[in-house]
Amino acid sequence: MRVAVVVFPGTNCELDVAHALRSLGGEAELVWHRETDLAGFDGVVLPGGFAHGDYLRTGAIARFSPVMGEVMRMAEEGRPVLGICNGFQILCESGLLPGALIANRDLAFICRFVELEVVDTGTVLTGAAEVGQRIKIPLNSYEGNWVDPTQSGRIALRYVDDPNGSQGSAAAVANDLGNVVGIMPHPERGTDELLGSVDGRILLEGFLRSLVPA
Amino acid sequence: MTDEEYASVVGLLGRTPRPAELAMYSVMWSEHCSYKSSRTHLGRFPTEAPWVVVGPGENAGVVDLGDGWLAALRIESHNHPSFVEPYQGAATGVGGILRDVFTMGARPVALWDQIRFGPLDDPKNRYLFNGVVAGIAGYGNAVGVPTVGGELEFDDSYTGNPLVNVMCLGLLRRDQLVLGTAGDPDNVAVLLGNATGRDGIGGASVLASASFDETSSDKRPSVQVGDPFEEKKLIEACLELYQRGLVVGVQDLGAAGLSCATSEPAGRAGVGMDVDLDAVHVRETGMTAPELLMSESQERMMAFVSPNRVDEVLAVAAKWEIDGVVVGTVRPGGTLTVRHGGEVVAEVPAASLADDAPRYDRPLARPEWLDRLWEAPARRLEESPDRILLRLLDDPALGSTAWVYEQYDHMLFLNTIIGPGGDASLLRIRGTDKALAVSTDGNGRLCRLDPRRGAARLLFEAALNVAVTGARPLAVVDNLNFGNPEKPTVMWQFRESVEGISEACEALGIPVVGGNVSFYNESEGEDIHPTPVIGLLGLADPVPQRPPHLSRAADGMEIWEIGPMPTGNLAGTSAQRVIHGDLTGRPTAADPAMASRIVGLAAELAHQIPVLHDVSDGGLALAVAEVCIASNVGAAITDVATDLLFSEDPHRLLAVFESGSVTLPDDVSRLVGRMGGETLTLAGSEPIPLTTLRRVYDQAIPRRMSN
Amino acid sequence: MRVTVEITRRPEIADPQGTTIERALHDLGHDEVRSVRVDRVFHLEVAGDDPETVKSRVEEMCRQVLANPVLEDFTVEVGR
Amino acid sequence: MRVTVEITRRPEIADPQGTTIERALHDLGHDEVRSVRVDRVFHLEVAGDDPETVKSRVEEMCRQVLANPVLEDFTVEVGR
Ligand SMILES: Nc1ncnc2c1ncn2[C@@H]1O[C@H](COP(=O)(O)OP(=O)(O)O)[C@@H](O)[C@H]1O
Ligand SMILES: [Mg+2]
Repeated sequence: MRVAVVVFPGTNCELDVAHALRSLGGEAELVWHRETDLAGFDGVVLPGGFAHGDYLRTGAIARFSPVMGEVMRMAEEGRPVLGICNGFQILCESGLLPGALIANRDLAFICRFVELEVVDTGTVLTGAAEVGQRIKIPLNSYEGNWVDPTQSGRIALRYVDDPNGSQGSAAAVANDLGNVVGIMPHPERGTDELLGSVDGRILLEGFLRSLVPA
Repeated sequence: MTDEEYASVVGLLGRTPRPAELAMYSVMWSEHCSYKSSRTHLGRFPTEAPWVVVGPGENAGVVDLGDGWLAALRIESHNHPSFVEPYQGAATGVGGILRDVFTMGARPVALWDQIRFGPLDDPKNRYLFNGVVAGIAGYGNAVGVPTVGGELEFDDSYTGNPLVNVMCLGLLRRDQLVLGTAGDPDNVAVLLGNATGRDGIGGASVLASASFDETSSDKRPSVQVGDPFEEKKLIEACLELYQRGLVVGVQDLGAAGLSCATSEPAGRAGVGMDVDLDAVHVRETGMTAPELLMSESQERMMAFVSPNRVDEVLAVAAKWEIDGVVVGTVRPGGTLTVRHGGEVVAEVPAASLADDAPRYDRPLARPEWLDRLWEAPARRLEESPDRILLRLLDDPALGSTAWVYEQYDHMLFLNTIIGPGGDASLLRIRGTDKALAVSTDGNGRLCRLDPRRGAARLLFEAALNVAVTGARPLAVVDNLNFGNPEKPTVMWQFRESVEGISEACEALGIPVVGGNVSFYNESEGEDIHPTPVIGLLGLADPVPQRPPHLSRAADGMEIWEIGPMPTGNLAGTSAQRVIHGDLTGRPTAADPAMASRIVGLAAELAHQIPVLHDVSDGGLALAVAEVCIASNVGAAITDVATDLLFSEDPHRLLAVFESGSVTLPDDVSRLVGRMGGETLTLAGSEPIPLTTLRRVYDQAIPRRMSN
Repeated sequence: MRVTVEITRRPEIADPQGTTIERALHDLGHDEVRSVRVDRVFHLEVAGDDPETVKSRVEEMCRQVLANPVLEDFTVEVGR
Repeated sequence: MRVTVEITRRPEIADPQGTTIERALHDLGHDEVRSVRVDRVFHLEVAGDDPETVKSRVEEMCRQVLANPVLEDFTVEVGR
């Protein structure tokens, strides 16, 4: 079961995500954004960071990277596609997820633990969790404020105490199929007791479990 | 440049310098680049220890951590640029300190910011504070290096001249160490990163080397804009170059830009260099040779490469989507020859730009106003302890700093065991059972009252901060922020501070491995408080299973004070500042022998005790309050005289643990109270509800910034 | 040719920046300010001699990347 | 009154964002793009009946908050 962790110029959470997935028994490989063939990967993660410096709009330039063609293909094939933070923004820009992410309500970067509530377990990220379950993991973003004029988004996780103005307090959003998910907080930062929480494991284990051989 | 300095350039060259040559000497011989006023004194620092791999003089200090790991550390100031433009000034300060560290072959793993402003009731100070924090966040977060701690102080003396210092820590494998050397003849100089523009022409020399009022807007160089995205690509490209052993040496382009990045590596290697300015990729047209040589455009690095590896180096640059151009060739002999438009515009002894820089032994004089301060001992505290504590908790320098550090990514890389909000930051080194602890400390008011005692106490406090995480002190970097060195009283403060730091380092047996000096911090002729800032690195080996943390106190646990009995001397304390608004008296001196003993004791206790917290700003009372707030448990402190509750006398710790679970040496420990309940009661005064404590503490900064 | 592109946020989309600036202006006593909207402007230098072609090319860039259709509309002006 | 404020970054000040967007447009095949600069526009609704007074008030706002005098210049147009 192999997971591609995509690295755009400016991405910075790739090592953390790969480390967390491996610590949970997953097989994760870093893939440079110019890669045009993800054959042999069963799922893909777009990690957090500042792809292309977040210039123009967060995710706006990254979505044109050569690798995104393959990400689209995997999404259409129903394979697990996860975007974390900046990855979530890229998935919205590329149209794989509804809506867009704009600046936090208070126009300040927010880095702290937040509490989430599981709303929908029918996604590749929340499959191992239970509806109503509380999950505490770090948020780390300036543009974490999700807006969806079409009201078509499927909310998988919501903030218990909305920190950034996100529509419906959404912290994680999925497509109709549930195989493409974007999450603003960082599950990989919640996988080690020594660092304050292991709640993120529930999410990443769910993601790994949802992988089916290519 | 003074007339004498000009004369010695003429002497050196045996002729009148060309414009480009004059430009190079003027920036390289500026205070900022040449340390001409401070060098004589910096020699005092102890710099040697078996674990020192690279001491002061290189871009960053490097120490050995064992297991093949090295740590690179450095601290830098960006005070004047941050006053001109707080966001970009702070942002480019972060960019600069990162380059100093990854120039050594290290991956930057953490940042700390030490920032000082005038009081927040002045909108201009709020604007500067806000802009600086946003700039550090904007650059640090985007470049992908966590800011895991720092330090914050407010005082009138910083109103016209805020202090913005940034420290960076990097990790590298022993075989990846790279130095700023040009290596052997025929090596090729490759300029990597940003295009060169007219940014900050003479910025370092003009801004950081003259009294600020002199540098009126017209004299100020154009503001430099940071590009964290370019820097991120530059970091990854350089790390790949090191991994693949493609470079002989690397030098970052900071102050003095190309002048420094060519002459210093050549000087260090005792070689010369041919440099072709026409090859430099530029952002603006029509740049003159002096402009190209002095430009401080950000996010640029110079790599020295053996001729047969050049193509591979350029390929790595291309992969990471940054520009790389060959701009020079190393030559035998010591001559640095610069060409522009095909013509030779400079031909100078490379080493002379650094080595022959002037050195001043400036006159010193102890300020006579010190007598007046010392003769007026600090007033006693009359108010009741609960009221005093609430006023301290409401102080922006003593209350929660979450408003600052929640704007910083302080968790990236999954190493932050203890982040901002505690004493020292604690970062694990993955794949080992070691962890690195860092505390940064400064205290301008203490150092104004007694620069030698004050500076020594900073160091001991930092040592205690790292010890409570289970780490032992390893090395120090210092950032010396002072006023106008042409004033004998300022130079005296400087010498005294260096003395204090040196004495404390000797007592703890740790070296200074790097630092930075910032002079001319003054406004309207008023110098800032002498403000040495130190960053102390400690190594926890092994890291405690469960390191002590403010949040681990529980109902029923005993509260002990460890260390010498404090005196009632409130000189230079937070209580004196907040309650009386005074700055008088003479601070209590540190006791080096006691300091080492308590530091050693703390490092051991850290493996057994749930809460171990250094007693510093705000004294015992504030230390207990911080534990109550973090652990959400009340406490009662037995009868301690008010002045002792708020004393900041050195070498003291707060320890909280289950009764009988630990035995402490009784000559330096006493039971002072017990955790429990929903309130904090200080020496029988009015109990303070936890909710009140937390509200006041949490709002100290937000309530001021929101108006 | 000089081309000016203005990207405007759809009225129905929240504008934290505009709101914050409006508040800041009121705090400073500029109560006469009724509303604030912040837009992005791109000044492009584009090669080409037929304004119409240039305009349609730039409009294509807007649809493709410069604007986010979910949030924003755009206007393109050639030669300003 | 409708007031339009355009904030332009001084030409000598680096514009990393503009440079990055330019690069992206080239990657997308828009080679005709020679340069890109990114600026901000504020659309204000301001109460008042004398355009001159409104203009000078808004210019004051620019110096205070809307523009960063160290990096940017501004132009104010009333009723556009
Ligand atoms: N400017 C800042 N940036 C980030 N963290 C800060 C800053 N100022 C203070 N902190 C954090 O707040 C905590 C308290 O700071 P300080 O009072 O300097 O601690 P100490 O007194 O133990 O040295 C520390 O953990 C420090 O890292
Ligand atoms: Mg301290």
